[in-house]
Amino acid sequence: MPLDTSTYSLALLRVDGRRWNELRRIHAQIRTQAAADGSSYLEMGHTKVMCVVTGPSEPGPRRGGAGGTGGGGGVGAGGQSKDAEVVVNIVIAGFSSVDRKRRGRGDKRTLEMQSTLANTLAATLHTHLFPHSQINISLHVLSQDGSLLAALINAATLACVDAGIPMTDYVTACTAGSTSTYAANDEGADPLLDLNHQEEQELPGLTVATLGDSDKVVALVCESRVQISRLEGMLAVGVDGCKQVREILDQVIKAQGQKMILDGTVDKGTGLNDMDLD
Amino acid sequence: MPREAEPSLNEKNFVLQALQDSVRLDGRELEEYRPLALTFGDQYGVADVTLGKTRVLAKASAELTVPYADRPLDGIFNIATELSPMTSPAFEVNRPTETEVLVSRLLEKTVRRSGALDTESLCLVAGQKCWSIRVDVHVLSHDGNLIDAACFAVVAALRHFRKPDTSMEGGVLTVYTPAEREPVPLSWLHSPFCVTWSFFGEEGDIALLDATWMEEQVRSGSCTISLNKHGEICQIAKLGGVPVEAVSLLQCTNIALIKAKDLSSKLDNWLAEDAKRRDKGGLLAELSAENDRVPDM
Amino acid sequence: MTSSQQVLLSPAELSYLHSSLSLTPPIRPDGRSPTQYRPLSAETGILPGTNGSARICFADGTEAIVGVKAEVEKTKRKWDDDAVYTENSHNDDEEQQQDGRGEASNGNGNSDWVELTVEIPGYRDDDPSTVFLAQMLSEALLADGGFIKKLRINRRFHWKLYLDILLISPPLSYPLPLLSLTTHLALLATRLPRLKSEGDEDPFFDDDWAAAPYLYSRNPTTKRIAERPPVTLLVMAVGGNIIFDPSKEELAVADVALAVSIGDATTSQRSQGEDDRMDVDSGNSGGRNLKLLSIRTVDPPSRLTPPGVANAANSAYGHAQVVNTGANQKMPEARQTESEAVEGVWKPPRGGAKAIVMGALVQKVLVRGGVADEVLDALEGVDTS
Amino acid sequence: MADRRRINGPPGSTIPPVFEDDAGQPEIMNGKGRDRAPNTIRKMFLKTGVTPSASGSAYLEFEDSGKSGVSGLKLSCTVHGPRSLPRSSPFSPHIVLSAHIKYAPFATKQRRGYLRDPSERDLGTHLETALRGAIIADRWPKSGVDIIISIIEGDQDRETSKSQGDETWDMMNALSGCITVASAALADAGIDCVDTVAGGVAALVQDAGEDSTPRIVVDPIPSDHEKVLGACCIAYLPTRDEVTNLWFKGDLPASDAGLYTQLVENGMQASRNANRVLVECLGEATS
Repeated sequence: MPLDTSTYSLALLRVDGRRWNELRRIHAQIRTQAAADGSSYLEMGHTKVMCVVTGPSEPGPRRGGAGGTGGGGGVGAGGQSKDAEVVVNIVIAGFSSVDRKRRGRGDKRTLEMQSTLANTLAATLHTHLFPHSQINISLHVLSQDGSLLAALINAATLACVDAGIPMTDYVTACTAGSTSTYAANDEGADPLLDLNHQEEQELPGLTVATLGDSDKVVALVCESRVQISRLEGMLAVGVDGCKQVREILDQVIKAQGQKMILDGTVDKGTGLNDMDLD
Repeated sequence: MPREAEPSLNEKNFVLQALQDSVRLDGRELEEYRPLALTFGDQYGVADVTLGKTRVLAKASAELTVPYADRPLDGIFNIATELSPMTSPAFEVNRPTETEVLVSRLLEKTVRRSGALDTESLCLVAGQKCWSIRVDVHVLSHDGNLIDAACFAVVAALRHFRKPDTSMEGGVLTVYTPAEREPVPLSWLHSPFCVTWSFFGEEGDIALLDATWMEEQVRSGSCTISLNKHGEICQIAKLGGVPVEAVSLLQCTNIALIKAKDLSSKLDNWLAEDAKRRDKGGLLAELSAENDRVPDM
Repeated sequence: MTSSQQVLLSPAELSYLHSSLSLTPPIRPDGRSPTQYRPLSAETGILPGTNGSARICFADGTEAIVGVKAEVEKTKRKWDDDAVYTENSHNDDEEQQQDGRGEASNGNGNSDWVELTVEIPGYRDDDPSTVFLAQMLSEALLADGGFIKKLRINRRFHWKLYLDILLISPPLSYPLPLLSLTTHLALLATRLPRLKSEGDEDPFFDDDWAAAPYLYSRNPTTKRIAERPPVTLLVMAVGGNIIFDPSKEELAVADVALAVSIGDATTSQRSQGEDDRMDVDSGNSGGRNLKLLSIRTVDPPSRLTPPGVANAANSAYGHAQVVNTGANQKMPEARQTESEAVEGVWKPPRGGAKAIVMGALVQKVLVRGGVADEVLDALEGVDTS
Repeated sequence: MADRRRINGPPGSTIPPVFEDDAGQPEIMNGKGRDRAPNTIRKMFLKTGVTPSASGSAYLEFEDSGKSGVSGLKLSCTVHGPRSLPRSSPFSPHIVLSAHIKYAPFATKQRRGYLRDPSERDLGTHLETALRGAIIADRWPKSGVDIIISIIEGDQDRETSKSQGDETWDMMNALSGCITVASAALADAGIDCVDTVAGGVAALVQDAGEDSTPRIVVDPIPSDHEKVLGACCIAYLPTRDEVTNLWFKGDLPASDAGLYTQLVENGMQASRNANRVLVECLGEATS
């Protein structure tokens, strides 16, 4: 079913009623899971993911080998390395999409996402502080509606913060697209922020992940055909979107921290003095 | 699982320090490719690509099958990548390593998803008969920049490939042998090429093209951009790694376009040369010779 | 890796745990009574994109999510029926007969109407332990012949039910009880669109989700669920004690562990047959009429624990094995029997379990007003509408 | 992952051969297919040392019932080990047992693939549980043993239509055979066990319609009976009087506890019978 973009130029509203530079509702929680070292739950529109971080811990026995999801997306040399190994495991639930589609353990798209996440996080986490250890990040996709990779990156960032793993800065991600398909080579195409599933299917788009407040791009994934001239616009919108996401995630973390201090879960120690408590 | 030997600390530092001064071990400029060579096999659809010491062989083949139930009007197009232990002891048979998965995903996105091959043209009888085109990529020698070489080989093999001609008469499908009818080329829409940037240093401020295996082992990030000569991006993959300024990524894309155009014209030349070579003494030549004789009679 | 990952407990710790669990009454590390389940919090209907879903968090932090999705699928005709239907010339008698036969074999040939997958983080989906869990859970569902019958739409179509069971947390304990309870709730919350077509025509459904009936129908007046999906309980024996819902550490000293699946044989079920046998029980009301659906022996990790060394045999302790050295080489048997006798030295269990012990375990699960009843009662308290 | 290494059959489904009904068919429908007494198992043939290259091996065959098109159960088991674990695996104070059960592609009516499917993996887990109780595992630290069983013929009746024979019940028979044959092969390999473990199956069957009283039979052939209400497979150590693996499936009312106990008793009886053959066979091999 082709996406009807004809009305966009008239009202400048997208299928779900957003403007070009509007994010969908982002709802996030951290510390959702008592048994894990770090955990998070993130919704970007109807895309819902959960993340559980275990570690840094002693690397367990190698299960499954490199091919399986068990050890998928490992970065670093595990036990022998002087950096911690980041192992990412993504489970896309069968019920997450409208039509049930089962992804086997050898699904290359999932493996690629695992590898992307592992590499993205390994560049940001201070893995050199935990030699000979392993950081296990397992992500569950409960519902998909576009921008999956971006949601996974954001959820993983939150969970890593919750787990207290030192990192350079937030890695935040979002998607950007461009109105009208690649076939129509019109110059007036507008960039769009945060694509939903329908837009992702029909319009060219990219996922961009940036580090903190900077313009530095950690990951950039574009899987559709697009004119080179439109890249700049899309990238600019994407990077800007990442900054908005960072603000939201930052608030989530701070709110949780405040709550923990008020609840008395943690003492308002010396390190926490500079935190705003009002 | 056997592991590839890592370069020593000294080697790493040496390479990195040289790169700080924009010097590469093999004396190339940062944005210079190693010598690229392409040979076609005797058969149609075999392309052997050498890029420096990296060598990739791609072979395209076609067979008749039943289309997938959910896509009755499309033919089947697959790219199979195999990194055998011949290439490196780190690769094991039938156990895809991460490299293999990433290479095959990149090829898939670059060639298949970008619609380089018109899969609808492969369908013969809707829902019943279609061509299944399969490209097998074999890496014969791995000295870095596997992706660019493999992508070039796949595109070359597919553009060189000829599938048997068919005809449809009154519901009867006939497939002709090469002797009966000259095989026909695939319906090819555009030729995408991969250009891989490697980034070095903590800040990722040194960027170079066509990294060797040694350079790949010390790099801190990479970005593969696929483009065709019309200036269309087919795919960008910077899967993590060192953070790079957005502006320099845009610059990289622009330079990649120049390289892709360069690769594209090289491939066009080679294909034209091969076609010329095959014409001599081929079926067409025979036909034309007969034509020549006609006036004499 | 068989039933849970390796437990990192020393032989001394194992021995201590074993003896404290063997006391009467047993002392469990987390202070529960032997029949007590871990406290849990549950919710259903968390995923709007599914036909039914549930999430359960156990107090030890383990968490699972189950989503149920249903699709309409064409029923594969059996070869003999096919021959008749394609001819389309059969008279009613024949049809009647075919129907009867089709119904009778319903419970058999249609086990592929349900597809159940289990995802345990860190384990491949073809890992033996994952496969074992999935098979165990689907076995219990399928053993209850009534379940498959619910999926029938008409003679040509049926529902294909996909159950995706996700363990969210790392597998801290053997996840079987958690997954089973979550699946139970998800199935209770599952609704299928209301059928609007009639007979054997291509089915079409009511778009109104509010009108969709539950897979496990409710009594319209009392809102009570007449029939319930099966539940699998994990129960183990240590010494003379029977312990329910063991934690990973407790399982590591188990003599025998069983997974027992039970169903709730209800009034509706009873009316369909087997009246004579059931009538005896219906006299004493209260409690449920449970039925036994499946039992599997769970390989307890205790067999893989490292053995302790008795002081007498420990050369480092000063008791040089003067007596034993010679004998040990020739007769390893001697050393084995010797170490068996020492108290307080952990020795992994060897051999199997007496059939009486297993019988007692099963009996304890099935006893009227026992743990199974309690669990089912507790699950009934969860709002699944 | 698709099986890329072998040439598999053509895509699309194939229909298993269906033969004309013969005289045997009505008998089955009447539920009088079973001609043995309820408490006797089929005759079986067991031989150890059939594969010279393996540390231990055994072959087991169940007598087929003489009806045409009905195959018996034929199993071949090889044991490799005890041998040292691969260097990458962690220390183990016990022998590491791994059991592989694979149906030959032609063993059942429905063709099996070359890769193990979940039901075969599940059987492997059951077998591991059954054997782990029998092996004296701490005699062999830091070593591993692989038990590989091929089911050459899967004990299925080719004449019944696909819908009638329920594979889930067949798996119980297959498992009991696997346990017996693996036990013989382990003994042949000289791996210390507390006792020989043998498998036995008992089932609660209904022969004459819905209302008939169910009876318990051992070593059932599902196609002989109209309906199987429940069955259990038991791995039993006779001298220790212990059960190492119990697998029950069915639909039994909990109120009738006797039924369950009887099933288990019968299963143990079947296992004792099988064990006699096992012991005799091992005795022959050593003499």
